[in-house]
Order: sequence, then structure tokens, then C-alpha cells
Amino acid sequence: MSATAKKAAAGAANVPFAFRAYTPDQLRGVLHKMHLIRKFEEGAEDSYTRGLIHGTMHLSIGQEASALGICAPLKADDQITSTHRGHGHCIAKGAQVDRMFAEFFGKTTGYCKGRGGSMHIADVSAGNLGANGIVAGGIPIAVGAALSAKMQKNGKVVVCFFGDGANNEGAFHESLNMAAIWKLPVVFVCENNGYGMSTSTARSTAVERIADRAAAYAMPGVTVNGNDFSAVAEASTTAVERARRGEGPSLIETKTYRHRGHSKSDRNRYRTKEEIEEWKAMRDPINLFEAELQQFGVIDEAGIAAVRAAVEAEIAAGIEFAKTSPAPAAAEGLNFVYTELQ
Amino acid sequence: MSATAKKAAAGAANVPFAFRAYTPDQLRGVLHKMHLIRKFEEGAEDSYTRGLIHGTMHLSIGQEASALGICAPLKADDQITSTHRGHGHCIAKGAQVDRMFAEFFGKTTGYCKGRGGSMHIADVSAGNLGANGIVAGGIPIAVGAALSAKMQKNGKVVVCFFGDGANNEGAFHESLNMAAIWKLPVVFVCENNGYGMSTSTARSTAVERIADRAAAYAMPGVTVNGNDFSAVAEASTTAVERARRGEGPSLIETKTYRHRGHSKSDRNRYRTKEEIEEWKAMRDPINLFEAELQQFGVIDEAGIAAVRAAVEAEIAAGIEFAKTSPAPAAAEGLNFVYTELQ
Amino acid sequence: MDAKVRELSYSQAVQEAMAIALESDPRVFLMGEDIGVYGGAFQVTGDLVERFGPERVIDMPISELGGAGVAVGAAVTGMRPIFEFQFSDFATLAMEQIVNQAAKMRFMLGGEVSVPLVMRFPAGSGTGAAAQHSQSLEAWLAHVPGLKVIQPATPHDAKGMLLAALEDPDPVMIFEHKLLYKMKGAVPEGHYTVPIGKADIARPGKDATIVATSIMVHKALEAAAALAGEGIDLEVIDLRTIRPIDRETVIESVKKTSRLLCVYEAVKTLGIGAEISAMIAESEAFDYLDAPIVRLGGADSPIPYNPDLEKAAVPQVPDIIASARALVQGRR
Amino acid sequence: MDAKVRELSYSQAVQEAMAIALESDPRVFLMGEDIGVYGGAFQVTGDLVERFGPERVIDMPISELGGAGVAVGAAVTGMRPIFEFQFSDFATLAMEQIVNQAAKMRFMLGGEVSVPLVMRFPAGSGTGAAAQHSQSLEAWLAHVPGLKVIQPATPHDAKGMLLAALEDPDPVMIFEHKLLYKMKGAVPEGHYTVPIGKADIARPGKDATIVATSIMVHKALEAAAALAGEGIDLEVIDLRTIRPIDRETVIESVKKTSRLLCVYEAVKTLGIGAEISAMIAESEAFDYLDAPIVRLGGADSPIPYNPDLEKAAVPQVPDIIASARALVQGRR
Ligand SMILES: Cc1ncc(C[n+]2csc(CCOP(=O)(O)OP(=O)(O)O)c2C)c(N)n1
Ligand SMILES: Cc1ncc(C[n+]2csc(CCOP(=O)(O)OP(=O)(O)O)c2C)c(N)n1
Ligand SMILES: [Mg+2]
Ligand SMILES: [Mg+2]
Repeated sequence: MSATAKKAAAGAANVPFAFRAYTPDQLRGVLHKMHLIRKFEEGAEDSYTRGLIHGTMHLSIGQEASALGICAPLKADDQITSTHRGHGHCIAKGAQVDRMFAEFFGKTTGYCKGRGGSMHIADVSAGNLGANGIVAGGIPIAVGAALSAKMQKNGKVVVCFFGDGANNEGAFHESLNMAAIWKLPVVFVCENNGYGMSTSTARSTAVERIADRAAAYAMPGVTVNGNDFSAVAEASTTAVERARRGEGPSLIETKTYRHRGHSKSDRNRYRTKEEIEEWKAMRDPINLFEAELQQFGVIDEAGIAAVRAAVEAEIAAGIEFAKTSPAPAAAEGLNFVYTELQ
Repeated sequence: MSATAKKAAAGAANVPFAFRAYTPDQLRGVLHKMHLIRKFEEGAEDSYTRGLIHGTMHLSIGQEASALGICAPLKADDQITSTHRGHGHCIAKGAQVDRMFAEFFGKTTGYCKGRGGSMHIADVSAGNLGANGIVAGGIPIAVGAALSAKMQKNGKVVVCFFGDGANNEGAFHESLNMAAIWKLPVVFVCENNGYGMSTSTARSTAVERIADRAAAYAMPGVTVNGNDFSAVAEASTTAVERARRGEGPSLIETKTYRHRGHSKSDRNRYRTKEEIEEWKAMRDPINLFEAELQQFGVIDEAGIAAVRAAVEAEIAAGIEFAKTSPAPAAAEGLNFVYTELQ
Repeated sequence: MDAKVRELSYSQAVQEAMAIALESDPRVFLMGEDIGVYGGAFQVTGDLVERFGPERVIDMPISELGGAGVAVGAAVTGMRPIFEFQFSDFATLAMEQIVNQAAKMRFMLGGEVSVPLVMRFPAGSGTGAAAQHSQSLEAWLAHVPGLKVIQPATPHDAKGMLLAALEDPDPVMIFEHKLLYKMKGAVPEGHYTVPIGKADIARPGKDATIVATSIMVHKALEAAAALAGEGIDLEVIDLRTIRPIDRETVIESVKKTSRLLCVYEAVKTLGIGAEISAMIAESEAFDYLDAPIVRLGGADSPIPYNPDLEKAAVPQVPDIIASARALVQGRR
Repeated sequence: MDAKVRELSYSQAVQEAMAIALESDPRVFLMGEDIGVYGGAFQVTGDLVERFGPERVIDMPISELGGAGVAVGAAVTGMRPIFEFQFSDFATLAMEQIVNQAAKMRFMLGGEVSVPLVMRFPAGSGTGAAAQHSQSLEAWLAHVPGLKVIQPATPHDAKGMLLAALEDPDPVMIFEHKLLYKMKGAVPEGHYTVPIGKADIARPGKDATIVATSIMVHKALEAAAALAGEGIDLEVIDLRTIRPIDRETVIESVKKTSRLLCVYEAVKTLGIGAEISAMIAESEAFDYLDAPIVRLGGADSPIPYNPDLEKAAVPQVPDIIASARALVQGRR
């Protein structure tokens, strides 16, 4: 039992899970990563505006606690599949922001050597099998990775991220069913930010709670506050442990919100300014987490400022790395199409 | 209230639904059709063995009560989509066996002019939009027909037949969700005969009762004895009336069994002889219905014999019609590919 | 009296066609992802939902297979759906309904139904959207009997061919290159149609024929203009429809010019240029050929994210100039 | 020392290859519908489930898209799945995973993964199964960079190419014509491979080249035998791999014979013959051509149920004889 945990057990009964399960150092690490995700995306957004990044991107600002809470119980060699809104997942699973920036800048030092960009960001060595441009495209792949884990008896657990919009794709249904009948070590995580692009879950989805669909696959389903790191980490821990014990898959719905538009071309016509402002002001996951950390004495104002400063430096260095990295040569266009082409 | 219904209400309280809802004439008509389906399929099977029909076919022998019970509350211009195991649906919705045989024999007088065969048997004029060679392929089509009905405000209800195997296809999930959010007048009917080809529902489907999946689409779901005409008709009536009132879709699971193999090439290695014999001996839908009809005094042995004889004659005439009908000419190969080609 | 002609963008032209159809035909409705209040990923539906209401401009869940099937079912029961794939790449999810159902239903049912279904596929690369959002898959559908497949290259044709598609009793698949949406051109007001199955000689010439599709028509015209300065006179055919192909127009052109260059963005192997080339090589025009038939198509790779690699993966104007020049000058 | 050679049917040869792989490589497993106790719709997996157990011969639910994705996920994480589509037509449900994921994942991730995935597609018409169970869709996949696509025509190649596919680090799609399953041929015992990407000259000849795929190889050989009696000497090339195509072998043959006939069962338009023809028409072999390039492919219709119409919808031996004779005699 950690020091924080002991203190907590000695104190109030309803100390949040994270403060029982993790050391202060670990919790400060989580805060660091929360800021890292936020600043990474702000940095990417800014670079996009300056014309340094082309294409489009999907920012997860406002959803950082979900990515970090879910990845909290994962080991280094556990695996995830991610989505078009996958920067947070990537950082949460252990990627470095310099190589992520390099990817966005289309450089050879990027995680995908400039071939994938934001929508295909990955870090296979850290267990991230990749974001996916196809809504729900990663769900069956996660099930396949979990089947591998079971066949190879390597003890790995696979986490499969997807959005509320993805829950209406056929791939969701087929995948959850197979994972259930084969009792695979996979955790399905539906990050419900209320909208699939412009379409609210109320307009797209027949049930109110997506976690209720778990019953159709005879697996546990739970809905948690996705902006509460501790709540997410607790749900994830339960599900990951269940998977690790060989008892099969679970479905976690993390209720959250994206502050930014769907992508760079969104004009936010499907939701109100008030709604956005309310989430930003009242339910920002970083604000909530910082308040909690202070409440439990894990960090003070100065500590927070230090985290922010460290993150800023990391981001600035990352962007610099990306800028100065080489772009792929035109002659390398066919690389990686086939393995024999390198 | 019909005469049968009056008698029933006056008598025992637990008279089955069908005997309250339908006249003796109607009930004898149902028996006629039950035999017609059975004999049609036996006739088709026999013709196949004699080399008069080629390809393959999927017989629904043992499932007749499901097709008839579901179609019982449908009006002539209500519509259905059907499956590869669709002969019973086709007859239940009002098709004539002579044109069905002609189709199986590949003749121009067939419902599909010899282009479709068993797997695409249809009778559009009677509201059958067609069997389908793709498992779950008809499910979204039924939803589209229901969307038409709603848009055209024509009061039509659409019934969508599919098997237990189909319930694991993505199309099932996507379709039920859309039907639910748009409150469409469609009834989903899962004929659960225990197997998708060789794979039992226990091995393929995470839940025991497929009707339980209705909850994932916030629609009513009910499981009934698919070999009990009255039970099926009652469930169908409830669902069809709900649809007709504009209250949206329902899911009905009819538990039934196919006596024959999956198709003509099945060797029944995935189930036991005992299981098959038990269903034939104890739960044959025709035997059950005949006993019930006799119990409620709707028909006697002689009446049953008369029904059988009439059916035999109809079948013989149908096969003769098919045999003597002309085959399409080779020059007509491109007909119907595009509307301008005829 | 001729209709008034304005400058409209390609996307405005498509939108105008849909508005006319919604206005004049109660059977027409639109279906797609985020085509309502969002106005469509490429703003093609724009404010149509405000004008015609959410019952006729339907935002569907992210369910391409089911949605396509819903459109098929509606089409066979009296409606005339216009279905938008948000990106043509997502057709990969709906091939079952497009190919097994929409394309074959009339045939399998012996002519008892028609499937008057229009589907729109925003296609192509050039937006930095990487490998899963940049494909040109039209050749797949042109391989499927029962479908008609068109690739209007101008705002004028985008409107007129969409209106023609709505009058067609069979399923019509429309591939719209995303980079064309902002392109402006002359578009008549009101209702008119541009026939499906007829190619357009976008530039008459005598030294060689370029058959191009979609955005490549414009690149080919640019190349032709450049080469005109060198005294090379190219004929540029805008194929417009890739199923059924207008054999006659292409064959006549090749008989005249004796040289053929096919330019298309899709992967070269088995892209539409393969069919054009093979069609000519087995036709009476074969005997008129003075040089090999050249194809300029997309690279044998997925579309890369890096913008320079992305451009290099599909034919650009300098590539067309080089190929056409070599073709005419007999070098290869 | 040469391995013992027996007569096996095509399906036995495929099964033997899978058994060898299951035996020698713990990463190999099979996935598909009814491939377990049922033995597969065409009895290709037969009793493998009894020999290797249900954990390595997995009966999956009827979930083609999800199943294909599971195979992709397993392949990138160290396994070597062999995925069976029950009929190739059902690939329409899984194009997303095949084309957007399996084919592109290595590329999109900059080479960080390989996708050693083998998929088997029982294809073609002739069984009376009508329009949705008789398609030949291999050209779609041959249009997709990142995939390799093969069509073994003999039991020998079916075994050797499947074993080669399992050694290939990239996704290999195998189209097996259903009517070939019962065909017998000489098959060596034990492990051997037949390289992907190499065509086979099934019959050397000098008057014209027939490039055929899959079952059409046998029909072409029959036609060639018949025409030999008339003094016409045909070269028949069994293409074997349709992505990547063995250009060299085809080009050399055409340079020798100066005449080319492509025979394939898929719909003629944009079937593999279009690519062969276009490849030749733009190659150095163009200058050797003494006649137009002829294609004999499937009719422009779905496959009909009626058995006579069904036969008429795809090339038969007399069609090949007539085409080849006309080609050689210069009539068209
Ligand atoms: C199969 C497919 N359909 C549609 C799209 C276009 N698209 C990209 S993201 C998105 C919304 C996804 O919503 P959700 O799953 O809730 O994820 P979120 O964007 O909210 O994180 C859509 C429609 C796509 N990429 N793939
Ligand atoms: C998409 C698709 N996958 C597989 C098949 C092959 N197939 C035909 S029927 C069948 C079993 C269907 O089972 P179920 O839905 O329970 O219907 P049943 O045959 O029991 O009536 C299978 C696997 C198919 N026709 N379509
Ligand atoms: Mg969302
Ligand atoms: Mg079944």
C-alpha cells in the first residue's frame, strides 16, 4: 500500500480511488501528462494555423482525463487501438511529443515517417497500434490483438478506444460479440463526448447510456464521469484486471466533452456557445484534477506552475525537433507499401 | 368479434390467442398454408433430387408456424423482406406455388423469370420484396421500406425476417438502431432455429435470448415458441399494431428448428440425430396446430385429410406448370440488368 | 428561351440540383452523415435542411452499411433517395448493399423492381487527409453491371448529371472530386440534364487524344494549353461517365488522332484507364494507332500524408505535359 | 531428393497446405464460418478442426467485417491467420478492413508493422447459386496497393502458393474457383512453395498468346488442344498472380506471338484482362502486335440462376476457340 493510500485509509472513508491507488509522484506524473496532452494539441493547433501542418486534425482538448484514466492501469506492453481523436491516447500510452510533432509536420522522424499524420498517429513500440481514420475501424483490430494475446498466453490486455458515434457502426456490434464469446482480454472504451461530428447521441443512438449496450454482449458495462481522472482510472482498473484474469471483455463509457470543433473545418452550428462554455468553466478535467490534487495535498500552486513550465519546454523542444527534421524524399514514395520495399 | 372468439370468450379463459382472433375458416386457411409450405418444400426437394432444379436450396421444414404466425396480422400491401430460407415467408405472404416452382425450375413464368431461383424468391405484387442470399442483407432494406411507408404516410408495416446467425452481422445492429431512433413501422423477426449453418447460437452469440438485444435499441423484445402458430401470431399482432400506430419497431424471436440440413450439402455433423428426431416427433408445428384445431373443434380428421388432398393437388399442378413453362432464351441474358434493357 | 447562366462553384451546383429535386419531387430525400445542420463535411448540402426540413435532409448515424441499405429499401418502395457518403472511402463499408443489392436487385427479381438510387461519393486526394480519406475507388463500381457510374468534372455537369441521375430508374453512383468543390463555372438556372453515357470533347485537337476523368480533365486542359505553345494540338475528352463508357466518342477521336493517353487519379493498375486502353486496343481504332497507348494514373501506393509525397502520388500537369509530348513526338 | 507426388484434388491440396502450416508454425490459425465441424462450405478445411482443435480452427459468428478485422489485428500482433470467406461475394462486407486497414497499415505506420494475413475467397459461377454467390471480384483487390492477389489454377499451385503466401510478410488474397475444388492434379508431398508474382507458361506456342486466370486456364488449354488440330499453335499463360503481374513473361510471350487474347471469368469491363491488355498496349510489345488485343470476359450482367443463362454469362471453351481462331486468322 502506498503512502498516499495509507494516509487516505487513515483519513476519510471516501477518498477517491486514484488517491488510494497511486503515489503522489505518480499522481503528479498524471498531471504532467494531462498538461502535455493539452499543450501538445494547442501546439499542433497553432502550428496548423501557421501553415506548418496541413490536412486536418481532431483535438481531444477537454477529454484528457479519459485517455489518462483508462491507460493508468496498463503495463508498457499492453496495447491500445485508438481513433481519429487519438493524440491523447498516444501520449497517455507513452509516446513522445517530439516524434508526434514530427509526424504532424510530415517528417521522416515522425512515428509514421510522415506517411500517416494526425489521423494515423501510432507508437507501436509503446503499444499503440494506431489511430484510425475509419470510425470503428480499430475495434475489430483490438479484438484481434486480444485474440493474439490469448493465443500467445502473454498476459497482455488490449484497450480499444472509440467514440459515441462509433457505437452505431456494425463493427462495434460484431467485435463486442466476438470478444464476449471468446472471453478475450480486451476493454472497450467508448469516449462519449456527446456528438459524432455534429450528430448528438440523442439523435443517433437509440439508448441513452451507451454502456447499457454491454448487456447485449453479456459483458459488464459502466458509465463514468470521463472528466474525473480517478473515476475513469477506477473503472479501467476493474476492467483491466478482469481481462487480465481471463474473465473477458468489459465496456466502459466515459462521459466527456470536446472543447474544440470536430475538426479544423467545424463551425459548431450543432451546439450552443453556452454549452461549450459551461463545460470549459465547470468541468474541465485539468481544473478538476488540479483542485483534487491540492485538496489531498499532493501538489501546491508552485508545483502546478512547475509542471506547466516543464510541459511548455517539452512542447517547444518538440516543435523545434519537428521543424528541423528532414522530410521524406520524393523517391521514397513507394517505401512501406510492401515489406520488400523496405 | 368473430364467432370463434365469442365461443372462446364464453368458454375457458385461457383459449389461445388465435382461437380468439380468427374465424374457423381463417384457421383452416392457416392449416392449408402450413401444409402448402411443407409440401412445396418437399416437392422442391424431390425435384432437386430428380435433377429438375439445380443450385442449392434452404428448406424451412419445421418452421412453418413462424412464417404464418408472423404474417397473420399483415395486410396485403404490407411488405416483408425475407432470407435464403424464404419459401415459407413467400407462401405465407401470398405467393402462388406454381410460379415459385417455375422460378426454381429456371423458367420465364417464375416470379423472377428464372433469374433468381430459390435464394431470391420474391413476389413483389404480394408485398414480398425478396429473399436474400446475403445473411442480414434484407434487414436494412426492410428499414428503408419502412422509412418509405412513414414518408409516404401509406400506413404500411414492414416485417423483416432473419435468422439467429444474422443477428451477429453489423447490418442487424445498424438497422435496428436506425429503425428505433426514427420510430419506423417495422417488425424485426429473428427466426432462431438454433444454428447459423453449423454454428449453434451458444457458440456464436453472446446472449442466450436474442430478443434481449432489443434493449440495446430501446425497443420491445419478446421470445416466443416459434412452432406454436398462435403464440407467434399474438406476438406479431402486438408488434404490428404498435408499428401501425407509429410507435416504432419491435423485435420478435421465434424459437424454432429446421428438420432438414442447412442446405443441400449439409451432413448434419454439428447436431445429433436424437435432437432432430425429438423436434420432429414432439414439436412439429403442423402436428401441434392440427391437435389444437381438433381440440377446439375447428376441424376433424376428415377435414384434415381434405386439406392435405387439396394441397397435394395444388403442388402437383404447380410442378406441372413449372415443367411445361418455357425457359428464357440465351439472347435475353442481359434483360433486367438495366431498366432500359426491358 | 435560354436559362440565365451564373458562375457557381461545383458544390453550389450540386446543391442547386438537389434543391430543385427536393422542390419538384416529393419522392426525393437526402440521407447522409452530418448533411443537416453541419451542412455536410464539404458543405455541399449547406442549408438544405433549413429549407426542406430534417425529414427530407436526414442526418443518419454513422452506419454506412445500414444507411446504404435503407436507401436501397426506400428506392425500391417508391422514394428517390440521394445518399451522401461523407468520403468515398467509406463505401468500403457499404459495398454489400451497393453491389449485392442495389446493382442486382432488379436483375435477380426478373425486372419486378427498379432501384432509382443516387449515391454521391466525395473522392480523391489533395487535402492532406492521408490514406483512408483520399482514395479514388470508382473503378470498383464501374466493374459492376447494374450500376451507372459518373464523374462530372465541371459545375455545369455536376448539376445536369445529378438531375439526369434522378430521372434514371437505375442506381447511379456519382464520384465528385473534393478539390473540385470550390471550382467555379457557368451553370444555367433551373432544371436541365446532361445525359449519362455521353463523353464531352472538352478541347478538340488532332495530334493525340487525352481521355481524362474528373479533376484530371482540368489538368489535361492545362497541359494541352501549354503544349499548344509548342505546336502540339491535343484533343481532350472529358469521359464524364465511366459506366457505361461512351465508346463511340473515344473511338472516333482515336481514329482521328492515332494516339491515346489516359489520365486518371485512381491507382493506375485496373483504374479506368485500363478499360479505356483495352477498349481501344480491341476496337477498330487499333488499326489507326501510331503509338503505344499510354496511361497516367496514380502511384502504386496508398495516398501518403506528407504533402509533397501526396502530390507526387497522382498525376500533375507537368507529368501530363511530359507524357503527351513524348507520345506525340514518338518518344516513350 | 524429390518429394513423392500424388494425385490430389484442389481442395485437398489447399487443406494439405494448411495442415502443414498448422503443424509447423504455432502462429498459424484458421478463421472462418463453418470451417470447424462442418468442414467448410466447400469442405476445404475438412477435418482440420479434429486434428488441430477449435482454438486453431475457429468457427466465427457470421460477422465478416469484424472477423476480417480480428484477423488483421491478430496478424499485426504476431499471428499468421488464414481467413476463409465462405463465398468471395461476402468480401463486400469486409472491404473496409481489407482495403483501409490490412492493405494500408504498414504504409500508414511508416513500416512499423507488417500484416502477414492470408485470406481465401471461394469465387466464381457455375454452381447455380445465382447473383450473390457467384461473383469474381478479384480485380477490385488487384486495384489496391499493399495487397498481393493470386489465383492458383491447379492443385499443385494451390498448395505451393498458399505456403508461399504464409511466408510473405504482407497480406495475400487467394481467389479459388469453386469449380476447381474437385479437380485433381499432381501434388508433391511436404513443404514446397510456388512463388507469388511469377506466371506459368502452361502451354508454349507461337501463333498467339492466351493469358488466362484460374479456371479459364483449363478452358484455354482445352481450346488450344482443339485448335492444334487445325494447325493453330497457341501459347497459354497461367497468370497465377494478378497483383503484382508478371509483366516480363507476358511481354516476352506477346513479342514472340504478336497476338494476345485475355480470358477471365470476371465481368469483362475492368476485369483483369483490361489491365493485361493495357499493360501490353503501353509496353514495348505494342510494336510487335499484329492484331487488336482481344478480351473474353464475363457478360455485363449479374450471374443468372437459370443454368443455361449462367453458362452463357461466362466464357466457355467454344467461345475461346472462336475468339482465338479469329484472332490468329486475322478476322475479328
Ligand atoms: C466509417 C466512417 N464514417 C464516417 C467518418 C467521418 N467521421 C470522422 S470522425 C466522425 C465522428 C465520429 O464521432 P465519434 O465516434 O463520437 O468520435 P468523436 O469525433 O466524437 O471523438 C465522423 C462522422 C469516418 N471517418 N469513418
Ligand atoms: C453475409 C453472409 N455470410 C455468410 C453466408 C453463408 N450462409 C448462408 S445461410 C448461413 C447461415 C445463416 O444462419 P441463420 O441466420 O441462423 O439462418 P438459417 O440458415 O438458420 O435460417 C450462412 C453462414 C451468407 N449467405 N451471407
Ligand atoms: Mg463523439
Ligand atoms: Mg439459424
